[in-house]
Amino acid sequence: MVVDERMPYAPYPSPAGTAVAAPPMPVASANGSGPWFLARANLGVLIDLLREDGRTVIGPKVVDEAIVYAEITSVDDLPAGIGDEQSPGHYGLVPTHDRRVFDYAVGPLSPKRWTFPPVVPLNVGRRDGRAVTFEPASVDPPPLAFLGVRPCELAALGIQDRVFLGGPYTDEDYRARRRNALVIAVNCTTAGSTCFCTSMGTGPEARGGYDLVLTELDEGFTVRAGSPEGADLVARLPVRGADAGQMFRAAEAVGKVAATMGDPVPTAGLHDRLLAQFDSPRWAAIAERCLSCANCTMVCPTCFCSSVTQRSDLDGDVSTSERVWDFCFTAGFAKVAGGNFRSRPRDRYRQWLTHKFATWVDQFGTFGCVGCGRCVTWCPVGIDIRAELLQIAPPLAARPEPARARPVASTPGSFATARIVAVRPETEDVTTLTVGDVDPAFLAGEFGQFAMVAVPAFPPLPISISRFGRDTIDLTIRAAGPATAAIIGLGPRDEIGLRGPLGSSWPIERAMGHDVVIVTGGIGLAPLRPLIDGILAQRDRFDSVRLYYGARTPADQLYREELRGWAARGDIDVQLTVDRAGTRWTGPVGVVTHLIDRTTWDGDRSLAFVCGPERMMEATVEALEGRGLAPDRIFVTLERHMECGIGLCGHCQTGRLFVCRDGPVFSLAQVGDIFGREGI
Amino acid sequence: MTLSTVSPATDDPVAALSASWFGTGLSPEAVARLAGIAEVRSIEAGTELTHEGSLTEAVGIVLTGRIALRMLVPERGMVTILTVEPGDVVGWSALVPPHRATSEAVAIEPVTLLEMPGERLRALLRADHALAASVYPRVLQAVSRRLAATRLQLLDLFAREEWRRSEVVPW
Amino acid sequence: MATVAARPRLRVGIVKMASCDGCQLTLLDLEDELLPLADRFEIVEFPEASSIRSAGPYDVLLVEGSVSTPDQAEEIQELRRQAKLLVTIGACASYGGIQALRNWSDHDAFRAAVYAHPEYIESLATATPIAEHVKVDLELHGCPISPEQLREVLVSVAVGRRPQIREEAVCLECKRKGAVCVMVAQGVPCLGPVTQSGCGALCPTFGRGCYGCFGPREQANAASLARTFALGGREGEDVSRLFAGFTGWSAPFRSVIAEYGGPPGRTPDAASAATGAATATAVAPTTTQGGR
Amino acid sequence: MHGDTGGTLTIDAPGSDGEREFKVPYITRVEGEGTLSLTVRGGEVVDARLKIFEAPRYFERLVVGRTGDEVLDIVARICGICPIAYQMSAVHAFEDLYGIHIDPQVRALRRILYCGEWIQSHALHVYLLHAPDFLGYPSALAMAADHREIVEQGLAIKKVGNQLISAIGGRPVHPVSVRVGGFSRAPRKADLEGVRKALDAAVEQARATVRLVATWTPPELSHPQPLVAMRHPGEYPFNEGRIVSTDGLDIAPQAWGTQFEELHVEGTNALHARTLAGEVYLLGPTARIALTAQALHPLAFEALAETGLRDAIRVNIHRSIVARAVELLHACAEARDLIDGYRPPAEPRVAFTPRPGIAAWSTEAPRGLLHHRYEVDERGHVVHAQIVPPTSQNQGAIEADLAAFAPSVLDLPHAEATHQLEMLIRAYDPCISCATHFLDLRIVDAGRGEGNG
Repeated sequence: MVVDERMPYAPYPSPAGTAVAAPPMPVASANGSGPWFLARANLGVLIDLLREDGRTVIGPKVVDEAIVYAEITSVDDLPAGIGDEQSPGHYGLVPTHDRRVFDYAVGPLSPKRWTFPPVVPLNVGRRDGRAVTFEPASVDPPPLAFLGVRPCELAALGIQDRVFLGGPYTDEDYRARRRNALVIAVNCTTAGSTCFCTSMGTGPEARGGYDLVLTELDEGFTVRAGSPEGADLVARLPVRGADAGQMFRAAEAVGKVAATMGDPVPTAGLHDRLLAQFDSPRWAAIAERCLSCANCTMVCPTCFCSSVTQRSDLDGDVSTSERVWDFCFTAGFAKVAGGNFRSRPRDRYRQWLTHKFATWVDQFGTFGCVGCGRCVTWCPVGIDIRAELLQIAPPLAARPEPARARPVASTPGSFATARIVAVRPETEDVTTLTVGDVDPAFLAGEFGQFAMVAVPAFPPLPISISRFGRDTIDLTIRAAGPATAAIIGLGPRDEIGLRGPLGSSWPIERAMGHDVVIVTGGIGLAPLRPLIDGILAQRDRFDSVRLYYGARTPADQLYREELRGWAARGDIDVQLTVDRAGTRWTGPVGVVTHLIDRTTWDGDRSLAFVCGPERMMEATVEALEGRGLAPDRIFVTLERHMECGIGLCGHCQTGRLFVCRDGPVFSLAQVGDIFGREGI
Repeated sequence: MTLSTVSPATDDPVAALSASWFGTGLSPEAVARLAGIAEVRSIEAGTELTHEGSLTEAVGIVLTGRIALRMLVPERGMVTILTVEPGDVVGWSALVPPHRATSEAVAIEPVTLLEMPGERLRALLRADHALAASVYPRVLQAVSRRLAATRLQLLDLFAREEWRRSEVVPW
Repeated sequence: MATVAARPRLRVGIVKMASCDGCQLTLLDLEDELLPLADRFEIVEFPEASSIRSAGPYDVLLVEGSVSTPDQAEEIQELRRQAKLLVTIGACASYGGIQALRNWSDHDAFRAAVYAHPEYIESLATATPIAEHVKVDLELHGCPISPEQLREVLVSVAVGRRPQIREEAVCLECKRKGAVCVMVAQGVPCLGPVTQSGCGALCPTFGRGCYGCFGPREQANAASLARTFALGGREGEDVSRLFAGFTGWSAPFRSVIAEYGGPPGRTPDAASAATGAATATAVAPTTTQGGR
Repeated sequence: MHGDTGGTLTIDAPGSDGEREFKVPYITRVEGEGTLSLTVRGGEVVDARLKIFEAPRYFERLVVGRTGDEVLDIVARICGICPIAYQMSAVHAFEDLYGIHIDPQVRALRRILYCGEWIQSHALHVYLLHAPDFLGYPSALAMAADHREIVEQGLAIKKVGNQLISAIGGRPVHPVSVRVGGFSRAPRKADLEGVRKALDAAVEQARATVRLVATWTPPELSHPQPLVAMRHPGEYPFNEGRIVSTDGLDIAPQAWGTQFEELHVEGTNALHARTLAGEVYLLGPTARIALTAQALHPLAFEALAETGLRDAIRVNIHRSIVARAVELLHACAEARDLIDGYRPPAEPRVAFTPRPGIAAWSTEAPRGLLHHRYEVDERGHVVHAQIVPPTSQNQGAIEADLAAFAPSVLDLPHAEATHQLEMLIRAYDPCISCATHFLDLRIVDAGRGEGNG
C-alpha cells in the first residue's frame, strides 16, 4: 500500500537515444559524466555548437514581460540579470543584480509546446465519387536543443513519455519530436513562491532524463552529462574538471532552494485521501471562483488532452484534420449527443484535480503533477491547488508529514541502532517497548508498518509498530520464545537494532468520510493502535467508528487503560469480548463474531480493518460480508514467516504476493482466494 | 464496558417477539400463537435460571441484559464459557430431549426475558406442523451458531496465536 | 457525395437590422473564396452588394444587427417565416450590440439627450437580440464575426454537417498561440477567461485585455472574474465598464454590470445626462447637433 | 421593405397638376439603409430627398461616461467599412487635448493603417459597388460571370488593404490596437513583410485600375460644387493638415465648428451640414483630388495626369470612381514606402494624464472629412460628444446634384431613369450607417408611399 506516487527517480526511458532517463552516473565513471566546469564566458560556445549541429536552440528569453521558451540565436538572448516574482495569479520580472542567466523560476511555457504542439496536422481526407482516401500527415520535426530545462520539466517529459510511448499504442508524432530534441537541463538555484517540486519529488535537482545538466555559479556552470550525446557535446566544449569548491557551492545552492520550498503538498496517502472526497462540498466552493478557462491545464507541462478538428473545402471533398490542445474544462470535452457528462465547472475542476493527484496514479503509476506551480501562478483568479488539496483532502493531522526519507537500514544485515526509553508490561506475556533515537524514516512510517528488530545472537524478528510518537515508536511484543524473551528482557537505555519501516499500511485515507469498523483479537490490536490514534486525532473526518476486540481472557486484553479511555469518549463504539472469563467478568463471552452477528449497522458505507489470527479473521470476514461490505473495503493482514522484510528471501511468498513487501496489510480483494486457504 | 444497543423492553409479548432476532421473519399467525403462551419476565442480576443437568422448564429469548452460561471446571471453579446476548435464545434444551440444561445460566445484568413454558411450546409445535416448520430452523440456527463459535473458542486461537512472529527456535 | 454541379445552389439571404454592416462586410472579406462561394450559393438578398431584391424564401438567412425599431420587430417575424435556417451574425444580433447600452437607461431621457426632437424618433426603448424575437438556428458571435467561422457555417450547410465551432474560452486560443497572459503578467484586466473564442485571442496577442466582443462563453463565471478585478482595486463603475461593451446585454455580463452599479453614463445620471440635455436644447446652432 | 423591387412610377390623383415621383425605396450597394424620393413638376425638380431608415443607435450618447480608449472601441462600431477613420479622428482629438506627442514611427504606422482602410474601402466601392453600374450588372457577383478577372483584381487589391489593417490592428473590421498615446502593440518589421511583398502587385493592379475606370463612360453631368478637404504641406491628407475649401477657407482641424454647422433645413426632415454662409459643399475623393492633388504620391499623380480627367472629376460626380482609383493607387504606393522606412518604435505607447476640456479633431475618412468633438471631465470621462461623418455633410450636395441631374433623365424609361438616379447617389459612396445617428428618423416610413399624401 505504500505506493510513492511521486515521480520515480528515473522517468520512463525515452525512445530517443537522447534524454534517456538514467540515474546520475556513478562517481566511478566521473570522467565520462563530469562534473566539469564551464566558464560563464563560454556559455555562448555551447549555444553556437548546438546551432552548428543544425539544432534550433529553444531557451529562456524575455518576451512580453515574461521569461518564456523561445528560439535562442545567441547568448545575448538569455535573460541575464533578470529574475521573476510569482504568486497565485501574479507574475512579474525583477532585476537580480547579477549576471546570472538562469536565476528565475519556470515561465508559462514548457518544452511540452514543442514535444506536444498545440496544433498538429493529422491527415488529409479525400473523396472522389465513391472512393475515399486518408493521407496521414508526415512528421519531420526540426532537430531541437532545449536549454535551461528544469528538473520538474524533466519529470514532466518523463510523464509524457510514459503517456505517449509507455503503452501498447504510441504517439508517433510525439516520438519523432522527442527523439529530435536534445535536453540541456539546469538545476534550480532559485525557486518561485508557487514552486513545490520538493513535495512531488521532482526537484530542485535533476535526477535524470537529461543529456547535459548545468548548475549555475557566479563564475560559470558545473556540468554533468546524462547520455552519450551529452558526453560527446562536452568533449567539444572548453571545460575543465570542476573543483571541490565549485561542486560544494553548487550542491549547497540547490540544497538551500529545497529548504525554502518545504513540503506544501504532503503526498502520503494523497491518492486515497482525494478519492475519498468525491462528494466534498468543497468542489462547489472552488467552482465559485474557478473560471473553467483551462489556463491551468494549458500551462501544465503534463496535461496531454486534445481534440481533432476538420476543415473541409467548399464541397466537403477534401478535408484536413488537426489535433489541437483541448482540455477537461471546455464545454465540448465531455459532450455527447445526449448532453454533457461534466456540464458544471465543479465537475470539471474535480475531474482535473483528481486526475492529477489520484486517477493518474492508477493509469500511469505516478502523479500527473510535477510541482512546477504554473497552474497556481497563471490562474487568472489565483486558485492555489496546494491550498485546495489541503482543504479538500488534508493529510493526517496526527503527525505532520516530515519530508519522506528512505530508511537508512532496509537491506538485511544493515540495522540502525535505537535506544529503549521505556518498558511497559501489557499482560502476563506481552510487553510494549518505547524506542527512541530511531531513524527519522520510522517517524514518517505509516500505520500498520513493521520493523525488523534485532539483538545480537538472535534472529531478527518482524514486530509491528504499535504507536508513532513525536520522536519515539512503540513496539508491542509477545514473549513466545528465546528471541522475544531476550528483547522483552531489555530495559531503558538498552539499545536494539532496527530495520524499516517495512511493509504496507492501513489505508486510513480511504476511510475518510466513511464508517469505520475495526475488528481485532489478542495482540492483533497492536498494529491497529496507530490507526485508532490517527482516527481519534481527527475524529470529525470519519463517520461512525466501531472497535470489536476479542481476547482470550479479560487479563489478556492489551492497553486496558486506553480501551476504557476510548469507550469513555462516546464517539467510538468499543465492544470487548473474551473467550472465557471468571465470574467477575460481566462483559460478553464468546468470539468476536458473536458481537457482530446481531448488530444492525449497515456495511455499505463502511471500511473494515481486521487483524488477528487467520481463523478469527475468516469468521470475521464472513460476518462483515453478511453486513454488506465489499471485498475491496475489507482489509486483513496475512501472517507468514518473514526474514528479509523486503521480498528478497522468499520465505513469506504466498501465491503471487510477498507478504512482507506487498503486505502484511491487504484488501480482501487483493489476497483473493489465497485467504484462508490451507497449504499456500 | 459495552455500549451495545438493545431494543427497549416491553411487556407486550407480541411486540417483544416480533422485535427480537428470533421473532423476525415469523408469520403474524406464528407470532400470535407463540405470544399466546409467552410472557415477559424481568430477572434480577445474579438470578440463576438453570442448573447444569436440571430440567429446562422454558425456552427464553433475551430482550435486554446478558446471561452467562457457566460450567464448573475442577480446580478452576466456575468458568463463563459464553454469554447470551439480546435477541438470542436461552434454554433451547427445553425443546430437545432429555430437556436437561447443558450449563448453568446466570443473569449477570438485569435481564428481561420472553419466556415460553417448555411443555406448552412442545405441545403447540406437535399440534401445528406449519408453526413447527418455522420455529425449529430458528432454534437450529441459534444452536449451530453457538456450536461454531464454541469450536473457535476451543481452538484457543489467542493462546497459539503467533501474530507477527516467525521465530526460529535455535537448538 | 454528389459534386457541386449536381447539388442545387442554396438560396442565401443577408439582411440587417441595427448594425454597422461590418459582419456583412466580413462575407466580402472572404476575398479568395468569395467567387467560389458565389458559385455554390445563390445570393438572392444582399442589399449591401447587390441590386437584386428578393422576398425569400431562403435556405439560409444571415441576419445582422439588433431589433431596435417597431418595423424591425415586425420584419424579423416575416423573415423567420421565409428562412429555413436563420443564422444571426455578430454581437448586435446575438446580444443587442453596443446600442443595447441604452437598455439600462430611461429611453426618453436617453433620446432627449441625443436628439433635438425626440418626438420624431421612432425607435424601441431597447435594442434586443434576434433570439428574443424569433427562434434562431445558429448564432455566430463576434464584433465583428470571424471570417473563418462564417466560412465554416456556409461550408457545413453546403456539405450538410454540423458546423464545428468550439465552445471554449479565449484563453485556449491565447495559450495555443503561446501568448503571455496579459492579466497575470501585466495586471491588465482581460475578459478572455469568460469570453467565447473565435477571434484568435486578438487583444491579448496585441497587448491589451480582451473586451468580450465574442460574448460570454458557456458557463462563463463573470462574477468571479469581476470579483478579481474589484480586488485589483477598481471601483464599482470601473468594474462594470469592463463588461459594459458590445456584449454587455448578455445575461452573465448583464448581472455583473448590475451588481457593480450599471454601465458608465447610464441615465438617470445627474452629471452626464444633465450636460447632454442642456446642450441638446440650447439655442446655438452648433449645439442643436451637439446633443445628438 | 426587403421585398421591394426597384423604382416605381406613381401618377397623382386627378386634379393635381400632373407631377411625377421617382422612388428608390431601398438604395442598394451602399452602407446601410436609405431611400431616395424625388418629385418633379413640369420638368422641374421640386423636391429631392435622400432619406434614411437606418435604425438610430445613439452613438454620441453611448460614449458618455467613457474614457478615451473606450471611445476608440465604441466609435469604430459606427461603421464596419471605415472604423479606422472613426478611431483616427477620436484618438487625435484626445491626444490633442492631453498634449500627447506620438513617436514618428507611431505616426507612420497610423498612416499605413489609414492607407489600409482607404485601399479596402475604395477597392470595395470601385469594384464591388460602383463598377456594376458602368458595366450594367446588378452586382459584382453577377458581373463576375462575364468579367471574373476584373472582380478578382478588385478582390485582390481589397485583400491587401485588409492585410495592412490586420498586420497593425489585428483584423480588418474593428481593429483593436489603436490606443490613446499610440498602439497597444507595434508590429515588428517581420510582421509587415508579407503584406509588403503583396503591395508590389497591388501598386501595379491599382495603376491598372486607374486606366480601366478612366475608360468607362459616365452619364453626362457638369455641376461643380464647393469642395472641402484637409490639406497638409508635403503629404496627402490623412490624420493631419488644415481644413481648406475651394472658397479659400483655411482652418485648423479642431475648428470645424467655427465654420460649419448642421441645421434643420426648411421643408426637409434631415439635418444637413452647411458652411456658416449657408453653402452646401462636397467632401471625399473628388474634393481631395481637386484641392491637394499635388500632394499625391508621384505614381498616383502621374496616373491621374495620364487619364486627363482631373477637371472632369471636378464637375461630374460619376467620375469620382476615377478619383477613388487614383487614391487607391496613392494608398498602395504610400503604404509601400512607409513600410520600407519603418522601424518599430521604442515604446509603442506614451503615457499620459487626462485633462478636462474639449477634444476636437478632423481626419480624412475614405468618404471625406470626419469631425469629432468631445467634452471631457477631469476624470477623462466624456460628458458630451459630437460626431460629424462625411455622408452627413455631403447630404446637401447629393440633393443638389440630384436636382441638377434629374432633368437629363426624365425622358428615359422610368426604371432606367430611377436606376440612373440611384447610380448618382452611389457615386458618392454614401455611408448611411455612419450617417444614421445624426439623421432624423421621422421619415423611416418614407419608402412606403410617403409623398402620396
